[in-house]
Amino acid sequence: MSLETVVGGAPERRRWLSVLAKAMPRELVEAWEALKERPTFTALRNAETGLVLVRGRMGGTGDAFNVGEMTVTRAAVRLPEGETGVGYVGGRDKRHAELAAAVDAMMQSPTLRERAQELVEQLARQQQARREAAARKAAATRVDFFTMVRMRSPD
Amino acid sequence: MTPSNAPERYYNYAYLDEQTKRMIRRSILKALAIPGYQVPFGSREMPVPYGWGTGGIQLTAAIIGPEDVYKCIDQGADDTTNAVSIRRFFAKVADVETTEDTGQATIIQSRHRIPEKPLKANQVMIFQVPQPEPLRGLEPRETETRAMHAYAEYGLQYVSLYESVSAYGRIATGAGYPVMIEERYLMSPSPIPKFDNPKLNDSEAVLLFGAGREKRIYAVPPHTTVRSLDFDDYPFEVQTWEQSCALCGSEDSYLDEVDLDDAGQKMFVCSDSHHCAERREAGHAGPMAGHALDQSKEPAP
Amino acid sequence: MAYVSVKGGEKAISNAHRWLEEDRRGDRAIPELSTEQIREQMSLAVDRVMAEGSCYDRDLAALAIKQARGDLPEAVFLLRAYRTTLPRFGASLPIETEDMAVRRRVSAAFKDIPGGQVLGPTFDYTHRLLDFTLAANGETPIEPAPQADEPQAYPMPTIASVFRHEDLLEHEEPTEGAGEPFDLTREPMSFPAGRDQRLQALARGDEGFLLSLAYSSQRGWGSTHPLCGEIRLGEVAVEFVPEELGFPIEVGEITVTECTMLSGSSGSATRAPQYTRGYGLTFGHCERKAMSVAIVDRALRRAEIGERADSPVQDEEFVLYHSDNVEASGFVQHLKLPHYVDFQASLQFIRTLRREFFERQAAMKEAAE
Amino acid sequence: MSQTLDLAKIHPGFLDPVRESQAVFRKVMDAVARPGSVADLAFAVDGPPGLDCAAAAVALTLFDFETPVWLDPALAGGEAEGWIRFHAGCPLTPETSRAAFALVARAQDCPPLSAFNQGDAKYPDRSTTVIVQVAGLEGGEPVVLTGPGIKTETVIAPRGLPHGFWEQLETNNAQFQYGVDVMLVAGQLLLALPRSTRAQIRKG
Repeated sequence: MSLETVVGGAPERRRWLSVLAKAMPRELVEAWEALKERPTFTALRNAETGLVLVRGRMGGTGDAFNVGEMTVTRAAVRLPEGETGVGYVGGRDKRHAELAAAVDAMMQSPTLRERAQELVEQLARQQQARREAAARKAAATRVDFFTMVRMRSPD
Repeated sequence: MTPSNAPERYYNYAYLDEQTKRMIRRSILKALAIPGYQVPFGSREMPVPYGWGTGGIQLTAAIIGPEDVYKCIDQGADDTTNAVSIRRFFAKVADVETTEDTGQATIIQSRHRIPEKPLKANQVMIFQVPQPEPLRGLEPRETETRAMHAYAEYGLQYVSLYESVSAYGRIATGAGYPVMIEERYLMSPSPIPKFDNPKLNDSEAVLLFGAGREKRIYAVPPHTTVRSLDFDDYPFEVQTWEQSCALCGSEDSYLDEVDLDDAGQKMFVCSDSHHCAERREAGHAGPMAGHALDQSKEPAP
Repeated sequence: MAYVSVKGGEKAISNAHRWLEEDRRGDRAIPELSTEQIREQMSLAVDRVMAEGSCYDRDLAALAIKQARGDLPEAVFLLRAYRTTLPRFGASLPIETEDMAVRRRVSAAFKDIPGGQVLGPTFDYTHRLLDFTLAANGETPIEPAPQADEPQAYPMPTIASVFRHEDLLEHEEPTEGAGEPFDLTREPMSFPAGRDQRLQALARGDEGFLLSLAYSSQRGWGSTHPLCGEIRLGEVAVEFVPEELGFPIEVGEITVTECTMLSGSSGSATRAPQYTRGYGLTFGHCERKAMSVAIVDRALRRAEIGERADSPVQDEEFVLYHSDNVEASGFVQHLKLPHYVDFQASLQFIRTLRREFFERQAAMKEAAE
Repeated sequence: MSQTLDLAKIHPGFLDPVRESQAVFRKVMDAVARPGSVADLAFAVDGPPGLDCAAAAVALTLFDFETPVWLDPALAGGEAEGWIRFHAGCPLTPETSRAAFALVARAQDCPPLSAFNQGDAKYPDRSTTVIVQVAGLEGGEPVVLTGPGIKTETVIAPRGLPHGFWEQLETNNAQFQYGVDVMLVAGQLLLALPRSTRAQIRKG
């Protein structure tokens, strides 16, 4: 099953919602406040903190089992033009969820999309940089026994 | 919009969320329909430790309403520390009136005792149960004991009582003495002294039992036959004392022994603190009663 | 002498709480510890509290540790009691540990495996010498960790994928149409337990208890002869399908530790000899715990693999009923509560037996004279 | 999954779900603890067409996503079904043997009690609770109840039960610990007949 069939043609929205969720709350607030014109928004559903039950797979690849829960905060907002957005973010930061929802709504607005897109890309770059720094540190702790190039089948 | 990141002080009425209450309520109804049978339930973590009354607290939270009057006792007394702590909890989370007066209460939560004053039809008695399985001391495996209940195979329990008679000339159990409900389910009455067992039989009140850590709820409806196990030649008998209560003079209540020094001086006083206070107010006095009774009275409401 | 009863409980409790609060703060001349400091500098304590508290939230775990004065089982309890009050939005899709952004991955099975032996931030080869520079006041100078020119490539092959072409190691695939996994937070234990129920119980189980069980297994009490196939630590995304969207989104990243233990199995008439495995997965960086879980998981699979069961670690009722430290701690400590009603019942009995004993002795003495 | 609900047409549920469900539960608990005694749930909610007030109150108090509910086909697809799905969020099941609760709109059409889940030997609590709407709780043939929860005996006389219902209830009681638990409702009134109750038609 391809991702397309799962998400019903929403891979883009799926990506930006993920970027917004994985941003540090502070980064999102700073990026939001740096926007030249910030739209006003009203709550469709007030930010609310709850739990998502996190599942793993037996043996890493098998059937699901429940590992534990994580705190998640969600919000839904509406822009004056009527676009609605949702935010689901790990943790209990309500501002994070509201701003994620606001940016989601902007991304659906023809007039606001460009501005929101820049914000999302900035957050994505910050996340990528963090991830890469960790990957470089990990590589620096790799014990190298052999120097040959390993051949792996392409699948 | 509501302020973001406002500190959250809000807990649902009676602490538990509504879904949890529904789950517990369904379990209570099944427990009443199958008297003495232990209904497994999805016990939740409570803000007091397991073993400290979480089963009783969950039962109370599932049934209590603002019109209830709540009494909580431990060892028969209203002023024992854990009873004070649980009573405060419900005063705070369920906005209920609390009382020490057994006759005034609509819900009585208890650890280890049943009040001396007979219960009434408008009362619900809730027992905190540490170990709901009467057979657990004889068989540690849940898979085994559940099968014994399923097929009413209680021979093991009788063998154990018989062994006690052989060894001591009597049945050795003084508290948590097993009972048979309607001649079908063997049940632990919770660790009440066997002195209280007769109060379970043909009770006017609904009796609910909750074991939070062991995740079991069971019940005895009013007017249900509750028989303490025994043998024809070794009949069930309750504790008696040669002494009377040192404070109120009662000769028929369960007594606590209080050591007064390390030379063997002791006095016996009622375990049921409200029963004792009520008797003293009515003018009864035991051999060691002082006269500053005002201090022991509840402040006027 | 005369006695009256007074009500001392209420006041004593309030005063005890106030003293506790004062003791938690300690010497006021020393600056107060912030929860951020705990979150950042006591991060393995935070991880343990999240794993056993069964609730991933670094800030809440740090707060719990502060409030509990560093008593980790007490902090676990605080976190569990808090989670009872939150609504549940739903369950995530299973996290895919194959896609983990690995910070550490080692295998004891091969000298080198695809992706390499990546040590990550480990205590393993530190010499356990107290570092007195840490005791100095103020900031200790820290050199930033070196970064390689090339970042570690992800996803990193797993021990399972390395074995896959030879079928030497049992491979687990999702079952078509598998039902919802067992959820201990909604249902009481049920026996015989499925592996889903066991793995959930072990993930939230007490590290010390599981460590000792695993150790007992290594020493021969239900030996599983384990070999550490792989340990990996890193970040995975958690995906969740909100009802209103109908498609999965990532709600965040969490740190997890995963361990695969290998045990040989000689097979049967119908089953080729193959390595079987035990699996451990925990929140946070909890390596000792993940390894213990993997060993205990393997021991508990004895029925399915057809092994004898004669040791505690192989007895699922014994293991699962006693692994939760919130339950265990509450029940052991409830012995502090007054028990004088039951004690009075037992005292009466012992006194009677003693009286009868001395009467018998006296009678025997009389008869002898 | 069932079709999308038209929210505009849904009757309201409890105004104050926390307080009302607690008050209803206490009445129902007492009714189950004292079989044959009549609980008056008039303070609760007006159900949608087809559902008696007391049946609606019990549904809101006890049904949720953990309880598969068997709904009388007479209520299927109608307002009552939409109302229950929306307010209780319970899954509906067409199989009587899988239901945690069954809601029978008209007693005359009640499936045999033995068709519902009877529980099993080790878990007799996993049986169906059958809620039956009857014409009235008085005026029918007198039936004598005895058993746990009843001091000596209680006489009830519900109207509109199908022929042979009391024989079915006797069989249900005789197989204790197995069995279904029954609630009879009429308008705002409810009485319970748990499996522990022995019911016999008064002779003469």
